[in-house]
Amino acid sequence: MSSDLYQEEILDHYRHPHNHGTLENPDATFEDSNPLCGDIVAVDLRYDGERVSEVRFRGSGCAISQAAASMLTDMVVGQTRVDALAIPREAILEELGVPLSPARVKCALLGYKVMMAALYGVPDHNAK
Amino acid sequence: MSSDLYQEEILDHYRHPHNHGTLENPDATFEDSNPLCGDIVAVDLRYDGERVSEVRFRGSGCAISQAAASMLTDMVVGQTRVDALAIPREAILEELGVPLSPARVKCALLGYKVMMAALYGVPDHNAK
Amino acid sequence: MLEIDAISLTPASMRAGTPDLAKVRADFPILSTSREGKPLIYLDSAATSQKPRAVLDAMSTYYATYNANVHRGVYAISEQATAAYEAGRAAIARFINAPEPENVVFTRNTTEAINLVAYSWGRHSIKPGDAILTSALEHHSNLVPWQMLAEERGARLLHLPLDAQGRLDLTDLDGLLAQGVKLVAISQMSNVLGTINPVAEIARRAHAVGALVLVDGAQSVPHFPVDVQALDCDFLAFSAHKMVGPTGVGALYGRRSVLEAMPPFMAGGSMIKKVTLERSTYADVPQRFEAGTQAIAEVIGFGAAVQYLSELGMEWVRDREHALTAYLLETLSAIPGVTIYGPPVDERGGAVSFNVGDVHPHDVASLLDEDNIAVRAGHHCCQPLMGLLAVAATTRASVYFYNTTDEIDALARGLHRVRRVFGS
Amino acid sequence: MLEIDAISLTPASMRAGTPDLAKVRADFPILSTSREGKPLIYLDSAATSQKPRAVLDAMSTYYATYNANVHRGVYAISEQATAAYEAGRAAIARFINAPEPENVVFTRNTTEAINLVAYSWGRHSIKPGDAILTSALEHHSNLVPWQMLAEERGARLLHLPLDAQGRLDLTDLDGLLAQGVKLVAISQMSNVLGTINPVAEIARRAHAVGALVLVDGAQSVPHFPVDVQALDCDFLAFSAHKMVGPTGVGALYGRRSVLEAMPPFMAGGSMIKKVTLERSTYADVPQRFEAGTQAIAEVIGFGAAVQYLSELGMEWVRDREHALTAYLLETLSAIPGVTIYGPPVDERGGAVSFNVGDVHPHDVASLLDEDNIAVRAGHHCCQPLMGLLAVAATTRASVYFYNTTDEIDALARGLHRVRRVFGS
Ligand SMILES: Cc1ncc(COP(=O)(O)O)c(C=O)c1O
Ligand SMILES: Cc1ncc(COP(=O)(O)O)c(C=O)c1O
Repeated sequence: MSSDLYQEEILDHYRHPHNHGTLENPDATFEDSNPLCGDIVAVDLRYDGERVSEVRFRGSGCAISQAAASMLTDMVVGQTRVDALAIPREAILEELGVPLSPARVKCALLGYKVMMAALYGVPDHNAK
Repeated sequence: MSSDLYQEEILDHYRHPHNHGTLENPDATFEDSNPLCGDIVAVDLRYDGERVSEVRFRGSGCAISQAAASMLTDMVVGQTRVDALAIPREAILEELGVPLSPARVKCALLGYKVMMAALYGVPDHNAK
Repeated sequence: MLEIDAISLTPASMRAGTPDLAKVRADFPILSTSREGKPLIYLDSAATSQKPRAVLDAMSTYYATYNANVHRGVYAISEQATAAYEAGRAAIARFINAPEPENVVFTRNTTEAINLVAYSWGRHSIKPGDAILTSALEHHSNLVPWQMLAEERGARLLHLPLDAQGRLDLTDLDGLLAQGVKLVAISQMSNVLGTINPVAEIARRAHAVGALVLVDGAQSVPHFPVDVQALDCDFLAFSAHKMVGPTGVGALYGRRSVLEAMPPFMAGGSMIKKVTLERSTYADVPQRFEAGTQAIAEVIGFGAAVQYLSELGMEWVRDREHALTAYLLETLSAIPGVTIYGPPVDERGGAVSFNVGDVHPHDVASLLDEDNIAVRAGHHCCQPLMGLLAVAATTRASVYFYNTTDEIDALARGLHRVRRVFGS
Repeated sequence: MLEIDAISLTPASMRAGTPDLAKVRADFPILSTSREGKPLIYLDSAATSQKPRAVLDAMSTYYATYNANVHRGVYAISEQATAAYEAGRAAIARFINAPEPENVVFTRNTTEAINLVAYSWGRHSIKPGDAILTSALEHHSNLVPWQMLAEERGARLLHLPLDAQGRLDLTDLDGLLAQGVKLVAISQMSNVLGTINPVAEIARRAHAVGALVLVDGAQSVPHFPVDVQALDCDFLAFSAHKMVGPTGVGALYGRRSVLEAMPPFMAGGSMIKKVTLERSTYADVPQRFEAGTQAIAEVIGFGAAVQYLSELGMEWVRDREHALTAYLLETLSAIPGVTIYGPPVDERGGAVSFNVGDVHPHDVASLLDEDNIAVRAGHHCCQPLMGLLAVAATTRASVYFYNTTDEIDALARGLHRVRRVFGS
């Protein structure tokens, strides 16, 4: 019954995602999807000065992509924008703590890509 | 020095082709080429009633295609049109009397194709 | 592995004299591999099939003993290669009951076969205002080329709808055809739902209004007998790699008169009659559509593949898959929380899409992979159909004649594990 | 076979540490075959090269141990196949010194690579009145696609002339370029005359007027080091089968910015981002140009081929062929009645066209075949060049690194026999 990949912590984040939802009038927002599997992650940010004061994410997709996004929100909230931007992609893979194949690495990094775009202030092409 | 393919008779026909040349105002004429190797054969026919009274061919190409065309003119001249049309393709291969690979069969049959088209009275698409 | 299915599910056609499954499986080297002691359970043949040794040997023998370019060589191995290449064409023509070898044009895959028609026939025959009729369950390869063509030519794209079971709904077919349809492009079997579509019936009604009919045979030609003369289609596209053949080659069947009226698609060596610096005239079909050095080894391997299938017998292949599909559907239905998509077993082939509760298909496939069970997860190149099913993706298990009921049982055990891990 | 050439023709680069020719030849199974006691003497590598065991093994290993479709599978063998496929792309990019793997698009062959540019770039960038510049020595594959494009778009086709030695005459290049040229399409080495063209120089002058440059590398990439950044070309097309790789796969190198601005060529699975029934958005390069299931085994074999060549060292390949070509030219010149076409040895590669008196090349090739010597006879897909040479056809002997001077001596004996049989 145990799985190398689906460790309890990942399943916990997947079932009970942290910082899930939306922000009213966020300071930054970004959404992207993985065209090959259809996974979607969207992130809203609010700043208090230089610091990320609030993060919300939502999306749909596999446990890996959603759990990774959830973990990442914990890592970002309370950081300065500059420090948050400095988080390396390896950090999220380490946080997941399981061996990922290349296809699943893409799942794991979808939230990271979206978060970095939101932090950089890339205009959200999905917004109308 | 001897060759399985280039028997003396073939080389003779190639060096000294029978019925070579053109006819003034022929009753039928046809020309075709093998697009893959560029071999060309043209045939002129004159009838005396139902009978093929004169044949001339010209062309350029390998010894096999030119020798086969030369041999075929001997087979056709003096025949009725109906009998000439009844000559099977195997007859010309037998006449050559050597083992031919598929690519060289195409060479051997170029003259045959042209002759049959002339006998059928297919309009010559090369004539202006 | 105990072959219980050979006993419990033997259809009438599998009597003595029919293939011995253990021997058949032994023909496929990959089927006896394992990872960390777990044998490979390959349930993704709709994506690409496995290959028997006979196909690999046919290609190796070419490379190791008579490798040469075809059609223009006068030396022995080039003639031998040409003969083997053209024998491949003849074998594939026979396999689909094409009138002549010249009906068969080699392409890279089904996708290129369809694009060839869209570029060569389509760009010259489709006029502004014309319509092309396809369906809501098409693979992107039989949808996007027609979108591009329609946009370029100012034509309209119409779609046959589906009923609730995932079958084409033909109620309005004649009404749709009457809207200026010049081409109907339809798959014979859906790679997602397994639905087998009544293409002969559609072709009959399409021809009545003068439209041509292209059949996407990527999922049908590998799995049951397909006869282009019985279907009376104008084009049939299929891929070697899904029918125990190599990657890198596919085929387009075309009605002779239609092919002959078509201009070249790609230009280059071997597809010409006469070239000057200014202009060129083109070779007869099928060479007109085969520019440059072709996939010679692959065509030879494709020929070996249809010979292998013919020796098994396509009726046997069909019956065996029918039995496996019935078992698969039954097995999946017995697992709580599993939703199966598509029509009942008698109207479908062995590509079966499903979902396990709300567990994402990628997670299903990843968990199954821990047991070395290979299934596909995603949109299966059918995004519009995913929309109709109101899902982002499905998990798909697809069987071929070499699969066993034991493997399906292993899939079931894996899916129970998925439910336990995800608590669904 | 006594390897006298390893002694008599060893160029400076072939010192200890360079490949051992006997071992190299042993890598190619076909080179030890014979017919009726006569060993195969293969002098037709410009048509297609022979393949070493390492390439065949790379493909068999894929089929027998990790055969699966790529890019969309989450199970182990699909991930392994994807990694091997993309490693093939990276290896080919490195081989031509492309900045990134994404510069490399896989096609069936050189011909398709050129057609891809003609369809995708050409139909959108060439306007009525524009000109395309090519040359009088192009292979049909680098001529006919531009004729079709020019005709469709109302553009003009211009041709660089040749000098008496079969070299491109660049005297009027700038004048030609000034006539509205948008694309220069030129081969780096002629498959008939062996001429090596100054493509870097041509690219420099073409870029000065804003034209793009496509290099047909079918005969250059296999035979000497080619560096796309040094050439500064926009496109480079080549085929695996001419460079010890499999049939069924070729490559198009494209400058990133140019590829990114190009619309898709063929449409279907894997080249899309998002598809609805009405319209689609397309994937990034290079996937945008790779529709449907690709030639997976063949790309893996192509990767093994460039690895094999890299281990030999392309400088060694070039130097060895230079020595063999010098020996071949010398040997042929010593035979009375033989006419050789093309420039002197220092301006050419190892494809050598000639005629023996007025004996038709087919007869030459057939007689040589009786001694199991494989040479090509015909127009070599260069009909316009045959016109310039004022011949219907030529005989062509072409060498690769695995040939020997002994084989060239056997060719000479065969040609003496041709002269005796035909009394010329
Ligand atoms: C100079 C040149 N260009 C293009 C080609 C076409 O290559 P392929 O037939 O592999 O497409 C060839 C091969 O004969 C060639 O020699
Ligand atoms: C129904 C259908 N059509 C077309 C295709 C495309 O086949 P290929 O990728 O071999 O071109 C597939 C393969 O997935 C398919 O299932």
